Amino acid sequence: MNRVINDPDQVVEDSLKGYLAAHPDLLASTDHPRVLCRAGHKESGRVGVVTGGGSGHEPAFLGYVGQGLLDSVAIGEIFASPTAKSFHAAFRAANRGRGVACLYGNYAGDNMNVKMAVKLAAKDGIEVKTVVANDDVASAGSHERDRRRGVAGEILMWKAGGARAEEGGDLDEVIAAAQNAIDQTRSIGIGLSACTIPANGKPNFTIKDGEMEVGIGHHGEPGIAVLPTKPAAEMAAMMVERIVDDLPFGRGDDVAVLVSGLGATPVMELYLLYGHVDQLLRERGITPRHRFVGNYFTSLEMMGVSLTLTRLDGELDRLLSRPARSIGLTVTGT
Amino acid sequence: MNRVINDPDQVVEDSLKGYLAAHPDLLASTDHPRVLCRAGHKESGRVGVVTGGGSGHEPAFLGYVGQGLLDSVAIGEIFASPTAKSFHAAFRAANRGRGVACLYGNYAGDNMNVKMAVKLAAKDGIEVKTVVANDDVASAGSHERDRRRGVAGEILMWKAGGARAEEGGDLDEVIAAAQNAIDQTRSIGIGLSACTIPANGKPNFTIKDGEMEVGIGHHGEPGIAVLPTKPAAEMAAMMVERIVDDLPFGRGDDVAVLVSGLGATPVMELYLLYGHVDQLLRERGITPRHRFVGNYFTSLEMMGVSLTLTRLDGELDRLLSRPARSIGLTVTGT
Amino acid sequence: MDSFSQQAAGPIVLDMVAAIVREQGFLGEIDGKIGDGDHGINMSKGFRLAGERLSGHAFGLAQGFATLGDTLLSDIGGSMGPLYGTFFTEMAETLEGADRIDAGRFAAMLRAGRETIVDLGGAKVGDKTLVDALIPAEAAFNAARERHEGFADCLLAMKQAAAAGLESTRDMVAKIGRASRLGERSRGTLDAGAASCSLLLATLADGLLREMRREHSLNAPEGASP
Amino acid sequence: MDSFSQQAAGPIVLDMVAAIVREQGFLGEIDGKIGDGDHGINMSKGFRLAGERLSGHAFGLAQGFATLGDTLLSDIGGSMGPLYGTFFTEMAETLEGADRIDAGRFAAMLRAGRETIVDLGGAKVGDKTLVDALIPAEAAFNAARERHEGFADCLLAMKQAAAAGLESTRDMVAKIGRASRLGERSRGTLDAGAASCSLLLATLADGLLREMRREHSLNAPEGASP
Ligand SMILES: Nc1ncnc2c1ncn2[C@@H]1O[C@H](COP(=O)(O)OP(=O)(O)O)[C@@H](O)[C@H]1O
Ligand SMILES: Nc1ncnc2c1ncn2[C@@H]1O[C@H](COP(=O)(O)OP(=O)(O)O)[C@@H](O)[C@H]1O
Ligand SMILES: [Mg+2]
Ligand SMILES: [Mg+2]
Ligand SMILES: [Mg+2]
Ligand SMILES: [Mg+2]
Repeated sequence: MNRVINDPDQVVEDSLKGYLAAHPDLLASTDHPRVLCRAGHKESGRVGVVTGGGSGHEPAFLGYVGQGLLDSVAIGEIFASPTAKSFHAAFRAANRGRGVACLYGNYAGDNMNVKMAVKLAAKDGIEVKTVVANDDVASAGSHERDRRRGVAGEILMWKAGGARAEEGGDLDEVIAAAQNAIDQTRSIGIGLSACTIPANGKPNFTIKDGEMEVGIGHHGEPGIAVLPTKPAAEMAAMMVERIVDDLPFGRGDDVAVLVSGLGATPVMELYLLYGHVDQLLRERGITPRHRFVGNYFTSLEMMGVSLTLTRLDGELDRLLSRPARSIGLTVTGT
Repeated sequence: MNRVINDPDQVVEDSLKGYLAAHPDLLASTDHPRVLCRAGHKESGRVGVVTGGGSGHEPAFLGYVGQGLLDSVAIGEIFASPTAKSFHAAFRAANRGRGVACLYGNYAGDNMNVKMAVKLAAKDGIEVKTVVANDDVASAGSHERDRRRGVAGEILMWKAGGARAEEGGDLDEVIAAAQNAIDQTRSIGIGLSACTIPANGKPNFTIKDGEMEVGIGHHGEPGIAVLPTKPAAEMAAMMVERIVDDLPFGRGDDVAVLVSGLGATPVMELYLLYGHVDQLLRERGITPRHRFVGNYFTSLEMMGVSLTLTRLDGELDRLLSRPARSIGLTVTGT
Repeated sequence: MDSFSQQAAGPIVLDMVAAIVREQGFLGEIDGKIGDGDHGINMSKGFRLAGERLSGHAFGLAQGFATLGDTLLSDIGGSMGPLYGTFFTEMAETLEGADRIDAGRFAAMLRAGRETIVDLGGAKVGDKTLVDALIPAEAAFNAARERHEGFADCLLAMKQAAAAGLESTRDMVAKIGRASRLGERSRGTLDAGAASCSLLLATLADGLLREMRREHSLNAPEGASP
Repeated sequence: MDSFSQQAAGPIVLDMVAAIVREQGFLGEIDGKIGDGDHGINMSKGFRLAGERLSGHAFGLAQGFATLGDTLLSDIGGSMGPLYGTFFTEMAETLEGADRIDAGRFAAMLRAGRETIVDLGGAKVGDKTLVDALIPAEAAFNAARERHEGFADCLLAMKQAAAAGLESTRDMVAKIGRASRLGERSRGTLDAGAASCSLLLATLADGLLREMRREHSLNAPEGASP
């Protein structure tokens, strides 16, 4: 392991200093060291939008704090849920008196900590409602969607919820927009190499050279099949098929497409994959209207890629089009 | 090698299809398959800004085509200069009758191909002037700056030149702005792992686990020292010292800081390094006014990081602040 | 010898801290076989921190558990923070205000702790989690009480059942948590959380037995000691 | 036998293509020792492409060199595209319009090729580049002419000098290009570009000698052949 760190146990703390120093226009610290919120004046009278999760997925989660996106974020250790107190503090930081939407991913730790934090916030008189992202089709069958993990599709959920909040929607409207976004979203990942948590010093799992882990999770969770590494065109076909059939997406649908690298994959290869995905979708009569390609939701230095599709209705299309500004995603209102 | 590709010899062609499909609002094809230009109406009456270089550095080079940045780009094979004909075609694509500024990096192949392309363009009646980036302090001593390679500092050169062109500057003014930007810019990289060109199938060089290559080039060119991997704080100190003393940057200077990953380095570690850099600069009385942290100029899946500093004068500050929109860099005019 | 002083039992929490820190390596090792190897690190980080916060103060068992629960909740994320955090927090609440703790109150404490873990984590016996140590331990304590055994024997029954529960996880296939993805491959290894749970309950039982013997010898009529 | 038909010599360019394609492995191997191992790939990609463009057409040496130069310039980036690309383009220009090529015109061709490479790349003899084959080759050709040797002997001198020049690179330290970063470590290996250059010049010389012999035998008075 050869990395840009100091004490392996302090990577999260150390990196937060850098985020704050680099983006005083976007991010501000709060009374909780593991909670960041949007910089600048906290406009009153709108719903707060919050997420939280383990570190190591940057720019997720804190990179999506900003205009038209998240108001605050609870930050966990690498690949570990933030504490209930952190979520609670994030709720307080985002609260403007009209309630807080907590939009997070379906992991045991996050579920427990959010649940407890919601109770703590209730004692402060802060109403929190939640949406739990479960877009990863590989993590459980379609008959048990509540067991599925949340992955890169969370970004589209945040975008929709954040935009709805900025439009002035009330808590139920923001929650409905975010819930609809994630309900219309499906993702799948392919892993091509393992990753190493600095404090462990060695990978927790292995992917052999020449093999790919289809359906890998964002922490290296085993997928649905280990296969010989296929050409990108076949990877794309496999991913598209799996996702499209799951919702299902069909002829005439407009979609948002997000191709995210898992960390180490060269950006040119993400675009190479996108090219195939775009063509496969159009062949099925599905039109990509919003396209995101890049390292949006990573797993440290894992080699691999994830594909996310969101079926658009008029509202979702509008919400994804609204301006946003953050480290991870900037949408200019052209 | 476990990658998201088809035929290893066709990676560049294949990826360009994806870029065009993903960003019809930003990028357009030209009559030359290895040249992309800005999408949309080609406003007349301003200087064209062009670059070109080998592939594998994404989002550089093509990711900086867009509003307030580059008008066209010549695209080479992975780690190989584009052809003279490509540069020539890029000049034609960018030409609006007021001349073309070709802002590129100091590599033997690029120098030769640009030189020839400039001659070809002259026959078409297109005036091309060039700026050659040489910001990498590790590639030669300060007494032989013309031997230094161009690295991530090129981005600031493009930003300055592109902004000046959009302000309506004439060719000499655009060239002067870009030349000034690169003259005020110094960079250095640290490599922590090698990278593999798909067509080769194995790395061309090695970096041992536990060792770092200080001053590594963007293609794995050997640096100035191989040292045991140091904590990030010491890496930052080493890099800052080397750069600051070279220009030199001094007390009272305002600077732009760019920390770029070389491909595989987790974004949180880039910010971790930035935190140290920010502090070290402030201790020296140097104020970071523009801050960029991310994978801006990469070397396939190399692990490592580069640091770039630009000393600002009033004009540079203004040019860096102007709005820009591209895959790799978006500056909103807040 | 059918109750103990809530205040005097406080230092037992430091024994529990010491036990977790001592067994960090073992807990990490068994988690590493079918999980991600961090159970020892997670637990000892939280327990050590709680120990630091308690040390130098006088505190009873309620206060000790409260600090432990609070520290786990505040500083340890993942699943262990909330599971063990609320476990100790809820147990602390049932002890609060009590001067002496008898078997009845101890049973109420165990029930509160077990309920919050099951409520929060949703694990059942047989899922290969810490619940496989906790539920049999509580049941054994209650069964001993129903047999009208003394508090000390109830504690011994609890400790033995926890150890047996831990051992029972060896032949289980994980149904919940990180190890559940391994399916059959998870069989043949002890569960890390069950190991820490058994260790904590045993350390608590041992400490209370020692404390009750100490109180007993203090209160015994002069000359009755050998 | 002191000139050859520009038109008839065209197919020699296909010999040069075949030679580069045949030696791709060798060129890659020696580049791999001190460079990045792609010289064989780069060269044969360009030469093969030019060969495809030429095949099926009738072409002279001028046209062959022009297509070769143009293909290298258009389709091969890096340094080899412009260096060998302008080399062949410039040589083609000196041949253009000529029906027969004599030693004088051949010398002019060599000079034009050498000048453009030196002008563009800036390498000197001793820098361990293709120039270490090219410059001695041209010099030997000119020296032979000054000694009033026949065209064929001038070509043989050129070929031998190119081979000797290639061999001389073995003991050089690279001063330019990718291998220059290795310093002393670059000593002991042949230079890849010098190897391709020597190979090209030898193939050209052999082809022209064959062509001149062929023309000579055709033009010889009837019965003069043995
Ligand atoms: N839902 C749950 N309820 C009870 N215990 C659980 C649950 N999920 C996991 N555990 C316990 O957690 C232990 C692992 O803890 P630890 O390694 O610290 O966390 P992680 O699994 O996040 O790495 C398992 O051995 C199991 O006993
Ligand atoms: N400036 C130069 N002038 C002449 N020849 C050069 C120059 N730079 C490099 N070469 C030649 O190029 C050869 C390497 O070519 P190749 O491997 O195809 O390109 P690269 O070095 O870009 O990988 C070297 O062996 C050397 O002979
Ligand atoms: Mg864990
Ligand atoms: Mg674990
Ligand atoms: Mg090369
Ligand atoms: Mg080479």
